[in-house]
Amino acid sequence: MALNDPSNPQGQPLPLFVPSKWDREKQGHFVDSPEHGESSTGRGNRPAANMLPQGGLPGVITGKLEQFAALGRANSLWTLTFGLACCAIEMISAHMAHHDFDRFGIVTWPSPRQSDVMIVAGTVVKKMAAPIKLLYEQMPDPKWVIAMGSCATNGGPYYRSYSVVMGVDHIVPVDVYIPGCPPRPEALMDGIMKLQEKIKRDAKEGPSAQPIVASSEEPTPNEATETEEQETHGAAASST
Amino acid sequence: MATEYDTGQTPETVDMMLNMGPQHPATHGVFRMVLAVDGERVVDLVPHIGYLHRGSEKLMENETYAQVITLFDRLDYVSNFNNELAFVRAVEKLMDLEPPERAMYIRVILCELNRVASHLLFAGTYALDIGAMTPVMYTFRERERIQNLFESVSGARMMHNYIRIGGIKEELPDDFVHRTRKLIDELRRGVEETDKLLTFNEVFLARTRGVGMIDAATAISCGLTGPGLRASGSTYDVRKDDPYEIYDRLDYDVPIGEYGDSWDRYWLRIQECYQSLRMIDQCLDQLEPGPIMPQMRRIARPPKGEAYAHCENPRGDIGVFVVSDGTNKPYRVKVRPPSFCNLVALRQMVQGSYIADAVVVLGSLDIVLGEVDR
Amino acid sequence: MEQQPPQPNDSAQEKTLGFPPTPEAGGKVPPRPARRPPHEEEAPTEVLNERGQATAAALGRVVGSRASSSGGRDDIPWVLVMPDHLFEVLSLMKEHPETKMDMLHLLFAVDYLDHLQLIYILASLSLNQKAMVKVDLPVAGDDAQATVDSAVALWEAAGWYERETHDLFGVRFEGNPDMSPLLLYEGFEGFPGRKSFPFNEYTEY
Amino acid sequence: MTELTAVTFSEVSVIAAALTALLTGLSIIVLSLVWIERKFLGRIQGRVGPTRVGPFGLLQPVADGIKLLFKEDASPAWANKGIFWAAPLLIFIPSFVLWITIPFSNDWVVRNLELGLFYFIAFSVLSIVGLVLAGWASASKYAVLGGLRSAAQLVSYEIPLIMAILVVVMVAGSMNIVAVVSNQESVPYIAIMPLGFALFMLAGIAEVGRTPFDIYFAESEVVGGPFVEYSGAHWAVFFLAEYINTFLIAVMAALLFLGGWSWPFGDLPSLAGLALFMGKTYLVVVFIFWLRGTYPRLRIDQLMSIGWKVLLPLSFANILIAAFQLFYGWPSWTLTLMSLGVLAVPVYFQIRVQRQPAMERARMYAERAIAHRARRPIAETGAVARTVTVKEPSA
Repeated sequence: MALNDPSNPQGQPLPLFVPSKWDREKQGHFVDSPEHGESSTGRGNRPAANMLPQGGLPGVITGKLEQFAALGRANSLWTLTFGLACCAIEMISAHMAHHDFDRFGIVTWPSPRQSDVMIVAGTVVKKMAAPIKLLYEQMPDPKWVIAMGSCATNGGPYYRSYSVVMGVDHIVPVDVYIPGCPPRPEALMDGIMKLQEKIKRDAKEGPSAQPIVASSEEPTPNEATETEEQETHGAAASST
Repeated sequence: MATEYDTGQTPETVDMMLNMGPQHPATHGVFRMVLAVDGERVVDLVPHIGYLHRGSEKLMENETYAQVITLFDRLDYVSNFNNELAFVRAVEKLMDLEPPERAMYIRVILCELNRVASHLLFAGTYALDIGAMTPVMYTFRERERIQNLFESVSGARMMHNYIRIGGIKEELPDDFVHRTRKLIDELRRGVEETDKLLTFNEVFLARTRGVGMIDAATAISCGLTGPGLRASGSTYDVRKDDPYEIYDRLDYDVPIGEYGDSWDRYWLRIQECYQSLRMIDQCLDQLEPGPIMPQMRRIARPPKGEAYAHCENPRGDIGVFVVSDGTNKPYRVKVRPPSFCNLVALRQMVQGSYIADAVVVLGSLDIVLGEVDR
Repeated sequence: MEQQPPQPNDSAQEKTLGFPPTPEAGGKVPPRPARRPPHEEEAPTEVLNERGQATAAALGRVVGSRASSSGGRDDIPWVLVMPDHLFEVLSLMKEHPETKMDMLHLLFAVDYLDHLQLIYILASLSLNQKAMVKVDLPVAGDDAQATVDSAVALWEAAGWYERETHDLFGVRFEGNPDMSPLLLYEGFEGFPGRKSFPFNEYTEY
Repeated sequence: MTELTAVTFSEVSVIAAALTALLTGLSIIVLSLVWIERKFLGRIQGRVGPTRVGPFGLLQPVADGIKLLFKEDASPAWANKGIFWAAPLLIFIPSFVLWITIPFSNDWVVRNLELGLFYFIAFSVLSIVGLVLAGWASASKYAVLGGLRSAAQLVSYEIPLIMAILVVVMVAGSMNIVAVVSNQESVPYIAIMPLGFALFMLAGIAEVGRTPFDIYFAESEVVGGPFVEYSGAHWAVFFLAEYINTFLIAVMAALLFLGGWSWPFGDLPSLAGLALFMGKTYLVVVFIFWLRGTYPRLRIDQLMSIGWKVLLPLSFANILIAAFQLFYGWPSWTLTLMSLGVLAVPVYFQIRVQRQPAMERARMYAERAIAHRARRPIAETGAVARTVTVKEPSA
């Protein structure tokens, strides 16, 4: 058997093979995912500033409207049916009779046009990266992303595999990370409730940059270091 | 959007390329079908997979034998115990190691319970594909009961990592036998409820009967195994033809279909639930105390060589080929995923049917994408 | 490279693994169980059971001289065949009344660094027997591609198996109608299944 | 004709006020429908339904409405902007304008037209145009498929619906809805023509696209039908129109067949009459939601065959027996008997099939499906049987 071939005992390092960079243009330009694939430090989603243009009416009038809208948005989150792998089974059983998601007003919707939250439940594979980006772009604006499970957070058990994207925040900005492999339906509910808090808090204090790691202790208070320029950039970017 | 395709017909009648994309409520995960559609009739179907190819077989070559079991849990993430059993049997064959009696009985009980849970999930999502929103709620309620038991046994609802090379991880909780007997009665009632609700429902019969028919010969040549093959009349069941663990000591019968259509595949799985519950009853009677793990090294190091073992998964015949080079990491692991092979037969079944039938046939094949793409 | 586990101390009483250290054993962790002698080079115990011998006999009669070497374990005998005899052997095993292998159970490649071994696992449901046909393809290094003629004509299942083996190992199969990538995507360079493909340096995302 | 021209300002303001009251009333009713549906479906499926938003989840529809109003109104780049924007209105306006002639009690009606039922039929057909346009304008293959499916279904179920109403007009003798209801003082028409009621309900559910017949909004096949590409306020208009149509069918069923606000044993003050009428309507609405919770979906060819091969002959028979009874002047209970007789024919066939042992029945369905496939092989249906070498659409 060629296995115990003296010329190449098992211990010797194999010739390193570095294929040419897969040219990124072919896959189109990915918003805010930097060159070498590090995580985009989860800047989180900026909900559409509000119905009324920023410069027009003074903030105080739109402020209350914004919180009123956030209340409506938080209590009727329509998720996009988008199960990738094992976490999808736990997400389905979270929607079912035992742990009922309908109590929170959460309905799964097949089409991205009518959904608000994209729960990325499962391993994000490179072949699936472009469709995920397309779905994210198709969702109308006040939208959020929940990375469910350790695969969507940073690749999970398939860490450093050749065909897995190390975390969905390389592709889309993520709001809530839910640890677990797969996280229990209760953990998913905890993540949803944290997202609802974030929606209401964003409306009160303006879009925050801190993502929330669900089922951890209190989320770190976002320090008010948002520079003015970034603030308008954030509002402009999200309201176009 | 210029679309070039060369078809053998004149340009005025051109088929529409309908893309049931990776994100589609009926494709059970990330499976993509490009249907060449003429009005509502499906002329041709080209399946695209690979949207969940995580490269598990490559990762397995860099992990010790105990760690590989966790990757096997995540292959067919609906029937976890059966996957673990497949890999562990291949390694035990390599080390020609015989697990103790009690370990084999516990493995069979857990695998059959997992088969019932997998068939319940299939029945629920199958009804959802056809449009009935309610049966999925009832079947998932039964499934929660099984998952609670699994949680008491192995600590996890889905990814158990409980079956180890040579035996099982730890002793069962002491109220296991009593709790399982109670669970079997509840499950029997649950499966009967789904059976009464759905199986002979007029609209369900009209939608699934005579849809996606395939005869035994083409099915075998396509590699279709499990309930899909038995629906077309073949009697191939690994537990009967090539018995492993203690399946030869249990008496149960294997349901066989007649027409090989989507209804037969559904009906077969419901009957298999009843047979599995019967098997668990017998196993619980024959279960007696004893060691659960043989005397062996903590880190398994099988001798150099290769071995192939296959078991009966809820979806078909899962085979695992392990090549070992004497170290504590496998040199090469190859999995024969039943869902991957069942998909090869999808094209013959769907040609000539309607779009709605394509969804029904895909549902009746009960594929799990984690296993198809590995 | 695999550190030697600590030697058990004197008392080697019988203790099965898996039980957590029980507190009433004086609070100290019980000694580790006795360990089998360190693993010496065991001869590969590839012995066929009686069913395997019957299949091996039938296989020998059917394949005859074309097999350069053979062996087997438990009930699955295998036969090593030259690449150009491959299609002939496979079709023989499919049609011959003694073997009647009507199902291609599994087709895959194993990379033994200096050559690539292609393994066909065939099963006959009517006679309830299984057999393996192995082919050694002289290909080494990263980009050279061996070519074998495809078995799609015999079994439909071979189509997808061959596309997957082509994706991961770069084995070319003539006669397969469409060899587009099955598991990987268009722009993927390199064959990930091969041992020369690194585990974790390949990042684009 | 002169009376039409001299419309004084006060009359216009009265009608305007009535219309705004109608719109707000309808919105509140739609909110209640959404709440009832989610709670009732929850109960059927063994779960609780929305409880977190307001007491017993009462504010859940309000939350949905607010969210939809503040949602971005995205439209695909390659959509046909004009039609894309107009299609939801084309569905909403007919289903809203219908409410002018629909009376809620003797004198509670915006404008009691003499040809009330004719007006109802004329406008209930218009929503098909909106659906097909929505499907075509959003330029997604699923939307086009959904649009074509809805056109096929609505057209083929419009005829039994109209014929069922025709029989009611024949028996009641007038098209004025208030007159129809007053004719049912003693005996509601469901007792006189049960066949008519069954036809009306079946065709009505198919009109609205509710579950046994919901093939154009089938989320597992056509992912949301014609309104796949709509989002935000535009989609809310579809959502509103769909629920208003469901309520419309329930109201018409209550008015034409269940006797509306008339109470057979003695006269009722108008408020109690309204309550009774609302009770009957919500009963029919709950029946429709009940069907949604329990039945799977029919395939398009089965749905068409039921529409053309079963409902149509029955509606012809319905007209015939009503004509006999009116021409010869027989008492009305004879019409009931004839109606039950005709209804017994399909019911008898169904019972005969049901009484077979279950496996026998399953085998019979398989034989029927095989025969159906043999009769219409793919080649003969106009598409030449060919293996198309499908290339990746290059977009």
